[in-house]
Amino acid sequence: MSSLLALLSKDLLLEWRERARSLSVLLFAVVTLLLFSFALGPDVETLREATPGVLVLALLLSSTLALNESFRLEREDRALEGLVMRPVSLTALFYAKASANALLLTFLGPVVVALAVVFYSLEIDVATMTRLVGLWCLGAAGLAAPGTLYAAMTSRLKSQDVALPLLLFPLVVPVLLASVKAMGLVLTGDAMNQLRSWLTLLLAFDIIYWSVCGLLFRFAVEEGE
Amino acid sequence: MNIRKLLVLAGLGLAAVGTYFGLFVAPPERHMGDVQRIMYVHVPSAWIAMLLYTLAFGFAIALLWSGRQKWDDLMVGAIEVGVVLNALLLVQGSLWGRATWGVWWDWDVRLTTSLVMAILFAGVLVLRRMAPNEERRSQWSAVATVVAFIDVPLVYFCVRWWRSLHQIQSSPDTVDPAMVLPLRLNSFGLLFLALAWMLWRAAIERSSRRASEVPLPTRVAIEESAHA
Amino acid sequence: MAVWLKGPNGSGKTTLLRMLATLSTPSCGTLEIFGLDVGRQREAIRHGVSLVSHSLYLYPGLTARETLVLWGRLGGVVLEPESVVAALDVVGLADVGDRRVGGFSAGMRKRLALARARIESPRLLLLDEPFSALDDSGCRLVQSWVREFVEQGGTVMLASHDPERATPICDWRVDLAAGQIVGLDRGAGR
Amino acid sequence: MPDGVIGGGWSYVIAAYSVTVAVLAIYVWSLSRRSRRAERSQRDES
Repeated sequence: MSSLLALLSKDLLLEWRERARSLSVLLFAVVTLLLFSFALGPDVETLREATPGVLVLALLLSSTLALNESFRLEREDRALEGLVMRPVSLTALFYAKASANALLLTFLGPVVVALAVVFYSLEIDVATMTRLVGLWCLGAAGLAAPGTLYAAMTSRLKSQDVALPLLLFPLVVPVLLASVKAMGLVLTGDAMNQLRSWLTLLLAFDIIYWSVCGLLFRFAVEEGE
Repeated sequence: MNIRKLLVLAGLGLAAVGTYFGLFVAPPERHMGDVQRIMYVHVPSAWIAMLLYTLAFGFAIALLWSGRQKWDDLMVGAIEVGVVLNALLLVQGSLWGRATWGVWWDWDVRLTTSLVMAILFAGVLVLRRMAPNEERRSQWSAVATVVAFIDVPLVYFCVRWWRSLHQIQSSPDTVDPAMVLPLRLNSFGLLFLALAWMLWRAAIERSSRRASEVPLPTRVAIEESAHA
Repeated sequence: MAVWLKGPNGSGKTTLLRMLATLSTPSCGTLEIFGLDVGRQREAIRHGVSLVSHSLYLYPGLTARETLVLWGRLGGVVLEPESVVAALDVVGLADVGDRRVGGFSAGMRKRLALARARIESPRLLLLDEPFSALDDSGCRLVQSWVREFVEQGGTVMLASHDPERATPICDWRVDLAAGQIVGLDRGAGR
Repeated sequence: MPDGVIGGGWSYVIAAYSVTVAVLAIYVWSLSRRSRRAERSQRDES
């Protein structure tokens, strides 16, 4: 547990030291919002309807960037091998890395949601915005666990930029669907009281991914190769 | 070798009889007419593909548990044949959909799930090709297989909920006994064939692994230059 | 004692050191350190073994001091600020303790890695080409540093291409060729 | 379409069956090719 905290604080400290990189992830998410508004046309109604999907896609696209970056750091001087050499369990390593990635993606949430409100002229109050950000965070958590698992593998490859999204995107279809659905219900009103069940589903996915990927991580990273 | 030949012969025989019955003996379905005969290949493909994925999952667990490479051979066999059948499943489903619903594709639960499933397991095969060495390759494929397999029911449930707002899926009529026979024959035929191919693929993997095995001193040299 | 692993490229020096550092598992046979099996009791061994390899495992974004503190914490040790300064002082990095590793020269990085290797007082120190990337004074520093560690009762295994520097400090010499031990000799220097 | 029977489905049935047979045949062909190649390289090795 203490090594988990040490690793997590290391990751967050490095994230902070290299703010430029985290900022570029944020910028990328913002650009995605912008591009979608061009792709869908200037009609405000269309944009409003597409908002949940656009938000989740912005999250998804920026997540691969963040995940690849987070492991590039570990591979540069083979630092990951150094960590593995310490008496640290790989499971702790996984949860530290996954939490760091989840936190980074979480921080994007408020900014991206606020910008979406502006760009797409959403007429929503603060409470709705908070709920959107909350859903964003749940989605980010659902992406971070399998994302960290796969990024640990693909970061060893030359073709990592292709490999990670290729493997990760189909895998997180459930998270994507549940987040889009829940965000849509938050935005358009929840007439049939379905939000709760989608929320439960999203939470269940998060729990499943975090536990399964934590169990598998030690096979994904070389410990004694 | 022998068991594989036996499986192929039994499989081909059963499938031939099953197909004959399916195409020419079984009556056309009440609503769907003759189009429904696609079912005699479609449903077995689905069943056997699922079975192969389940086997692959079992092999993956066995591999992670024991670290023995022979499970990797079987796993890649199961996944590869599974992906082939899965692809067929999609094509057959698409044809059937075109005939009955008038569209090539519908975001129906099973269609969507099988598409995602095909991509997931094809991803495992892609990952294998990219892995840096043999041990990584087997462990990575096992990890990806386990995750993919666990993901399939999640996708299924999610798509079902997602769809449930639009329409209730029509359930097929109870199956006529005359339809059961070809279905059963074809299923067993395909099962035997699929198992034979899986074993064949495993044998190929095993012999190519042996061929790529290098004597110890050379390997030490390779590893050193890799770490330097 | 100090053991010098000698042998041409590809003779298995690095592989042996990596196996001792629990980073590689022998493909056949067993390997025991301190009476513990390398394959099964990795965690216990890792407390007592330190490896300085070609790659230095440094994060450019951390300072020298943070690097050492992190390394200690990962071994379950909370380092006192004084002991960190002392460890940096031994390798001559005390002045730059709060500078980021990203701005270090190759020699400084090597020194930092050496300081880090001893932060948890290991019993077995594995050095892969410890003299590379170092200037003359750096090499002398490593030599005296190795002897001091040995005199305190530690064991060093070092792989090196540099007989002039390795011979004087090592008690034993092991000749490796093509993955086999082909010679075992009292070191000439001592 | 609850009452009507879909007619003219045979072309779809034939398409589905032939695709199935063709794909499986191609797969078997690729297996045999790979198996021959693997055997050859193993022979070269020894």
